[in-house]
Amino acid sequence: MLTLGQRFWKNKTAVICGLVLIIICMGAVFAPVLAPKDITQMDNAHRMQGSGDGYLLGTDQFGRDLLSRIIYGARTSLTVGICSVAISAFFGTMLGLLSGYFGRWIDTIIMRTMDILFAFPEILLALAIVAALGPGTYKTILAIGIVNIPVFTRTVRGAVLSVKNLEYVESARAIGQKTSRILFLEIFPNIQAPLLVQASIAISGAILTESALSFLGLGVQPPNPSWGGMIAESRRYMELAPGMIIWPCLAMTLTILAFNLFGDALRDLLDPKHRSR
Amino acid sequence: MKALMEVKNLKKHFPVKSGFSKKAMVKAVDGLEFTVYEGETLSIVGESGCGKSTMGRCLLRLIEPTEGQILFEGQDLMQLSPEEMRLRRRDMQLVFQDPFSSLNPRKTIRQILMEPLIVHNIGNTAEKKAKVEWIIEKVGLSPDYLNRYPHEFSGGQRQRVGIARALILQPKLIVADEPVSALDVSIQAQILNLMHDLQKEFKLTYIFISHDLSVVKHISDRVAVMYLGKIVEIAHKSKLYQSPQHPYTKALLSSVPLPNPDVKKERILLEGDLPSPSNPPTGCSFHPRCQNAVEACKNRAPILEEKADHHLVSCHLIEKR
Amino acid sequence: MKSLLDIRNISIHFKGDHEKVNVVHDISLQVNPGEIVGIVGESGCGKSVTSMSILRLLGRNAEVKGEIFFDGRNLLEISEKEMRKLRGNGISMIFQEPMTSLNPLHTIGKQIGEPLLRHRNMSKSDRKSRVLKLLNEVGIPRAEEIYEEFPHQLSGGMRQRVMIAVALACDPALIIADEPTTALDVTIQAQILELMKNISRQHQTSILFITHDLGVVAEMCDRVIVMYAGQIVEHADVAALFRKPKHPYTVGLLNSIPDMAADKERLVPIKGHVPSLRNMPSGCRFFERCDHAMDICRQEPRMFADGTHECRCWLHADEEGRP
Amino acid sequence: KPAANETPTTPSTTTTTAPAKSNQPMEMNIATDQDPVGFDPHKVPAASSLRIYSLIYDTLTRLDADLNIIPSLATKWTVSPDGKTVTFDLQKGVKFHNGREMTSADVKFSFDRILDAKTAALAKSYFTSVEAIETPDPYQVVFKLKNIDSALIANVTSIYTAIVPKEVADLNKEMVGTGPFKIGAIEAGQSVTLTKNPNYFVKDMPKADTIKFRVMKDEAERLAAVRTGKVDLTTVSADSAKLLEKTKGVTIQDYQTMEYGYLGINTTKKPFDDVRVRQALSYAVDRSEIVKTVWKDQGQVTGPISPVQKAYALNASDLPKKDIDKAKQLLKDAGYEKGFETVIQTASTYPDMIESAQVIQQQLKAIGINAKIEQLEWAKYIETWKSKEMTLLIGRNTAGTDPDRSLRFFFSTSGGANVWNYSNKDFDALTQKALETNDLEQRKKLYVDAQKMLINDSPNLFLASPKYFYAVSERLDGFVPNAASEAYAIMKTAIKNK
Amino acid sequence: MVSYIIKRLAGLIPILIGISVLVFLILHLVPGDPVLIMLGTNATDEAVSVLREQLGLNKPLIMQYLNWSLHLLQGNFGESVHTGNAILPEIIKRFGITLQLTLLASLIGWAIAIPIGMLSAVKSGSTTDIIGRLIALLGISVPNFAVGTLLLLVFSLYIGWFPPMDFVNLWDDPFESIKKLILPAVTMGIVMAAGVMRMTRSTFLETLGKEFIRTARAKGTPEWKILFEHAFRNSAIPIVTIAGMQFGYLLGGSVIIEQLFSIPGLGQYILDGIHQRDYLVVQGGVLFVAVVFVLINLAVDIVYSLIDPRIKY
Ligand SMILES: Nc1ncnc2c1ncn2[C@@H]1O[C@H](COP(=O)(O)OP(=O)(O)OP(=O)(O)O)[C@@H](O)[C@H]1O
Ligand SMILES: Nc1ncnc2c1ncn2[C@@H]1O[C@H](COP(=O)(O)OP(=O)(O)OP(=O)(O)O)[C@@H](O)[C@H]1O
Ligand SMILES: [Mg+2]
Ligand SMILES: [Mg+2]
Repeated sequence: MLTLGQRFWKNKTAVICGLVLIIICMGAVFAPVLAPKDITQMDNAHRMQGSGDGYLLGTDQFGRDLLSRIIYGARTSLTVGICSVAISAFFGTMLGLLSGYFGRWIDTIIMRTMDILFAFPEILLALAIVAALGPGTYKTILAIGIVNIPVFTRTVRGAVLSVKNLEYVESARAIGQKTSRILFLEIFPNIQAPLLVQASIAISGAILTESALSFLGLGVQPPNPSWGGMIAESRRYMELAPGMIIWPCLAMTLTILAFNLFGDALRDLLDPKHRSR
Repeated sequence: MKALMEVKNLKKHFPVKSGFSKKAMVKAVDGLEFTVYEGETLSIVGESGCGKSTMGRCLLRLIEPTEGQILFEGQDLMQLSPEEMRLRRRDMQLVFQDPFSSLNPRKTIRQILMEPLIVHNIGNTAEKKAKVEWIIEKVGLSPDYLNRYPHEFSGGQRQRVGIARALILQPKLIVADEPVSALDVSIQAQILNLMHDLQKEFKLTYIFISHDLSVVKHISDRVAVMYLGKIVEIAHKSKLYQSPQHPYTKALLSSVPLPNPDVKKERILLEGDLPSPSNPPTGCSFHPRCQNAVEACKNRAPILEEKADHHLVSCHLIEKR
Repeated sequence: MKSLLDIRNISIHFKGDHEKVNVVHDISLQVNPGEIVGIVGESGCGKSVTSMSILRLLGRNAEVKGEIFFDGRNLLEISEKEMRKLRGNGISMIFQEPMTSLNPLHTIGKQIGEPLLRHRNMSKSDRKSRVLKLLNEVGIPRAEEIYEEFPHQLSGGMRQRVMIAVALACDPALIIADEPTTALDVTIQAQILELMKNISRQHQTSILFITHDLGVVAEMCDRVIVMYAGQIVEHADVAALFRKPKHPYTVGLLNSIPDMAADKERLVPIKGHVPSLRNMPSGCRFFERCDHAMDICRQEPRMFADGTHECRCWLHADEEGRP
Repeated sequence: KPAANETPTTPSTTTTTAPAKSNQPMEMNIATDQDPVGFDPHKVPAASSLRIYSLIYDTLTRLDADLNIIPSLATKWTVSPDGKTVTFDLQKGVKFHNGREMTSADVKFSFDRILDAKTAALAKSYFTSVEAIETPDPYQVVFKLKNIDSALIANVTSIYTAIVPKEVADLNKEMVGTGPFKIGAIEAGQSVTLTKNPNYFVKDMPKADTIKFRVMKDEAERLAAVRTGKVDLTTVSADSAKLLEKTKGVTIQDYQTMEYGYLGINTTKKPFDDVRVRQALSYAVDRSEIVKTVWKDQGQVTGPISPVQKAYALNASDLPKKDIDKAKQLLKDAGYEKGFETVIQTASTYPDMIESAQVIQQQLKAIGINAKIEQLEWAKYIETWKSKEMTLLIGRNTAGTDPDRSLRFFFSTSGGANVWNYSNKDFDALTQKALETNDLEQRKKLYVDAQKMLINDSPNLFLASPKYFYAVSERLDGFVPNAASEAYAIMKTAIKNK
Repeated sequence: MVSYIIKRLAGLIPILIGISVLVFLILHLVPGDPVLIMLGTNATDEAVSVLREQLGLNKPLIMQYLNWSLHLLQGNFGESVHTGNAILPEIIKRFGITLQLTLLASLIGWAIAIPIGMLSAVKSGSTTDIIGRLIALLGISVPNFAVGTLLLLVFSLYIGWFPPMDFVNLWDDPFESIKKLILPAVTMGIVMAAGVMRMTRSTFLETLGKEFIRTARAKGTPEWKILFEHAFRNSAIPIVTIAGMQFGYLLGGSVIIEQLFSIPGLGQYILDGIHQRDYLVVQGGVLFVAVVFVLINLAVDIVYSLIDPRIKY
């Protein structure tokens, strides 16, 4: 039997998407080095122009360099995606573990609460949270993070339910292990796979939600660029300067596709049934 | 012989959801009575779904019995608080049927074996380490294997790890829930031999759950036959196999295919299937499949009585000798 | 007598992600009309793969070499359409898991009727009466009601009977039964085995019976084939095999079974374990585990015949076989 | 949404061509970006509501396209010599849409309603000088004042002082005015239809038979609608106007608004409590760049009174110019040589505000001020505005039809919209004096002084007054937008048959 | 079955109480004051306090909540602060509109997703699989407002097929209605498609690996019949689940698309309510959406029992 790592390298989709993601992440991390221009520097003489005059991808309505803004945008968008998913994954995991393992009234309370959150239209909830906390990258992260908690709770709970009746969990109880150790040492390591898959897919969802918030004017604050913000803003200039919307859209598409396909590939890799075929 | 564990009127009913108003109950275990003596192997046989595993889990209070008493060395386990029970489990351990799902795939063998020692805080780090290495050799594996993960082992090897995990606390009682039924015959033989040797060495008491009558015959001292949550017959192995009393036991024994084409057995073919434990027949639960059933069997449930010397049977038709 | 099924030297490879593994190696066997032939062997030795290759049910990643003659036609060469005509019609199959081998969403009647629909072009009412007859034949009471019921409403034993009814629907000449009773209880198993024996007797149906339970084989079969690590190691009449097993593996297998008749203090397991498919020894595949291993065993033995008792072991090499 | 226009009116005389006679009812489709939220002209300031009820109600006086006050429901008004009594003579024979004649009782009812605290009317603060309203005659209304109020006549041009019938209990549900159009079908979230008032008291008005306001929230859709002829009239942004210039069948009409964008400064919050810091900001900001970037060159630099009000607006030369050295010097004097960190808040709903914020943020960097931008959701924005606790806040004002409104309301110590905690006794005195002066020349001089005082104290930085654009389909004839009132332009617009 | 439905509906009660409390709290804790929004920047302090008192907003929160929920129990959702219009009829009307949009969007989404998902599963690992998945995923890799704007630009403006127009009910004039709804429905549909496609692919993969599929093959059933007669229904439950979830979700959450295409739907109504802090509108609207959401889940559960005879309530 091959190890997961070996199988990973055999899976072309996983490798390609992984590489794309690494490149994007590197771009985000090294934005200050990579970006050719200052992202806030306005250039009155070169507003909304196409490629040229030292602007590789052209400029926006203030004459700021699009390429640099897209590179920095990766930073914001990925931060929002990853951090918000980290929040939802953390709380979702905790709640899902408790709910799935203990069942009964704990399960009922947690899951009904999740139902409540879930039945609440996502954008409205995010909107309410941002409106309450005020705008800004961290608030956006928090809002999106909270909104996604129910999804993770459900995923984790489902995984816990499938694991908790396995005999190794029972054997842990049989040797007298404490509940907390069972939860974190026996069960948690075994639900990482669905969690990981869910997370990789949720990141792209979070990037999209940020853009929706930007559309409603409540995303990341200017002049910090986020892809969603850039797309929302440049919609007004779609016909006048199509480049302004095309480039950030491309960046976002690539990233989201990569995350999604990577998540799917992970699912295939981690699914023992799928493997045998 | 000293009784290690006495079980009295043990019941476990699972509520099953069906509809809104009526709450059906699966009577997985429905009034078990037996005693396990120190150093012996008591086997529990019965067809799939008759409640063997449920019973095993109830004995360790891994699931809460609905009713009944479990006296372990005279102490009623049912009276213990969850925390006390947790600590008491040091003396009673479980070996599982499935060597694949009973080991956490994310832990090394060392971690798996270390865990019981950590939980019960036995010895310092060096002692723990030594103990792990000692036990792994006892079950016939090399200590080199300790740093590997379960998926790197064959089924038989995993089952050895499972046994090592149960043994490392040096318990008094081991409940083995079909420990060999997932294994190939040749590996099964290895494990049965191992269990036999370990029993000798550590003076273990086994409750051995199985549906394989030939395996049971090989390993046990006494055998209890279960049918639909109840024990229908319990006796010393030789008595049970030579002169089975209960009609179900007889049918069971005659159904076992023997690897010997020359022996042409009289086969007792039962009619119909195992009834559902959520809706057991009235009276004697075996009566719908019993060829000898009389009117009384339908109306009155028989009780498990001593019909001959140390031979308990639950059947109206068997006369007390 | 001409064999109904004649498998000649088939080998099966699976193309994995990056390597090709050989799971079945040079297997030949014959099944005569009305005969029950058993295949035994430990888990993973290639029993199911062999049986599935007959109906070409292995996935796309399987590569089958050799010849499989059924009724004079090589099944590995006919078109997919022809093959489909044969499945469920000339050859039927019964699988191990009665719980999962039936479509949970179709009624029993529909599932038993399906082969009739595919192959017999019968009207609906004809189909129904045929299905009811089949249900009676396999001993299912309340056939009319069961006809409309779903698999989950039946017990394991009844489901396996349904599987048998499916297999019988088109009066096949050959039934391949892949561990049909492994998932069942002994009392139920006894019922099913009895049923299958009767069917074979009444319809002159041949059965290729796959199992790992030597006891079942002893009870059911006329001839037995013992497989080990993708090869046939022994082939004999049932009585001969159990009375005088030749191959050390067969001997070992018999020894490791707890014997109901005799009380043994200790069982005698076979030492070591099955070599991995990717790492087969070049000579005798049982070499490492064999108590009688000799130098010559490093060369691959062929099947040596002693009358009808064949065995792949140098210990039993006939005159011309000896090097 | 806020009131974009505060004081629109309708004209009393007209000289446009007669509409093409046709039996077909002529419908004008107007795209509107928001659903109206109520129709009570005394209470609802939302622009989406206002552009509709402006067509339903009339006021006593109104403004013409050049912002001159002209008669409407009042044919004539006289101010007593002491300036404390104002008499309006009403137009006779004006009928409400329900057929009843409008009389002075309705006028008194309307103003009493406005002045009643329980109504919470928008225009109440306009009339602090009013002592009593008398109706000596069905066609005469007399306002008794506590003091001279030179803005009164201008203030009654505001549609917030619309004359409503006294018998209607809930003006949100029943819309009965005297105006050129009657209310028709209302489809919440979709459209509001108005039909022509055949008995309108102004002859030959209005030209269109029906007007349908169709809610189209997204500019992309409005653009598509006007370009495909599904809509005859819509406001568009400067960018889109440029885009539409070449589109067949659509013309672009623009007008200079009375609105201006500003950067509001909390004059009590450190470090902006120091006038030098505020002045430094003023010198650091290049307003012409805002005109260029934010308004795409379609606007003018402005003072506290927008350039449209030619009579009172400051000359361009009196407005502050960018001077970084001076700004730095001022900061140094104030003790902030190294600059400081601060926050610019803006409303998330308006792209121009967000863009202004970004330009200003960039410009402030030059003098070492690092500002963070915070977009606030509209409700939060209003609350922040009202709280008087903001630091720097971007906003947009309508300067008002009368300089009194432009200055006293926004900047006097007790001004209703003075949320900047700005308090200057001299300024208060100047504006009060101007209010009580009926002499035009005198008034103008006082207001120029007051404006200069504001620019020097810089409680707000007045940025730019934009031009607004309409895309007009060629079906429409005679639509000429103006700063005073959209209703005025619409009423005069005829529809050509295809 | 009936008792099951009653039980599920009873289960709605705590959820509704929870949601009502949550939405109430969030709304009242979020800064922003409906009165200020109503009066705009012209508001005098006096007017603000007068209006606040008239609207009962100066009462303690708990009183306001009790007051609202008591009215709610009588089926009275109250009136909009701004327009004074009754809320419930407005919600119902707008829900009808959203429902039509969502239905159309779902049909489009499923029509794209299910065939692609099935094809992907059958050809798992092949180029067809990868391309199919990419197509379906494209829909969720660009913000839907960008897709919507693009569609508007291309189809409405350049090609002129679906010009902006008023909304008409499907039952009044299906042709006109679809003309209006098609662009937003496509925009929403392609977003939906990704999730459904993914689920379709994975469940089909799983189902095709089941043993009864092998049984069907062994009976001589042709592959395409196996796909449609055996695999389809057996894969339906997870697909129905996610489709139902998305359906419910879109019913309450298609705010941006509604805004983009001026569809006077429920999402818009609630969003406007939020922006204007029209408390009763938002509270009523969200509660309504929640009920619908739960009812859809219930409907999905009932569909389960139609698909699968093992599921009985
Ligand atoms: N958690 C549970 N909830 C409901 N019913 C249960 C539960 N666990 C077991 N049962 C039911 O109790 C009965 C006995 O189950 P148990 O697992 O004890 O049987 P068993 O004899 O161990 O069978 P096997 O030989 O198949 O392992 C079965 O009918 C089973 O369905
Ligand atoms: N589709 C496949 N791809 C790759 N390897 C396979 C596939 N199917 C089976 N194998 C391998 O072929 C070998 C033989 O498998 P097979 O299922 O025939 O064993 P078996 O004798 O039927 O065992 P059991 O008694 O457990 O059913 C095993 O090692 C298995 O892992
Ligand atoms: Mg069991
Ligand atoms: Mg097999």
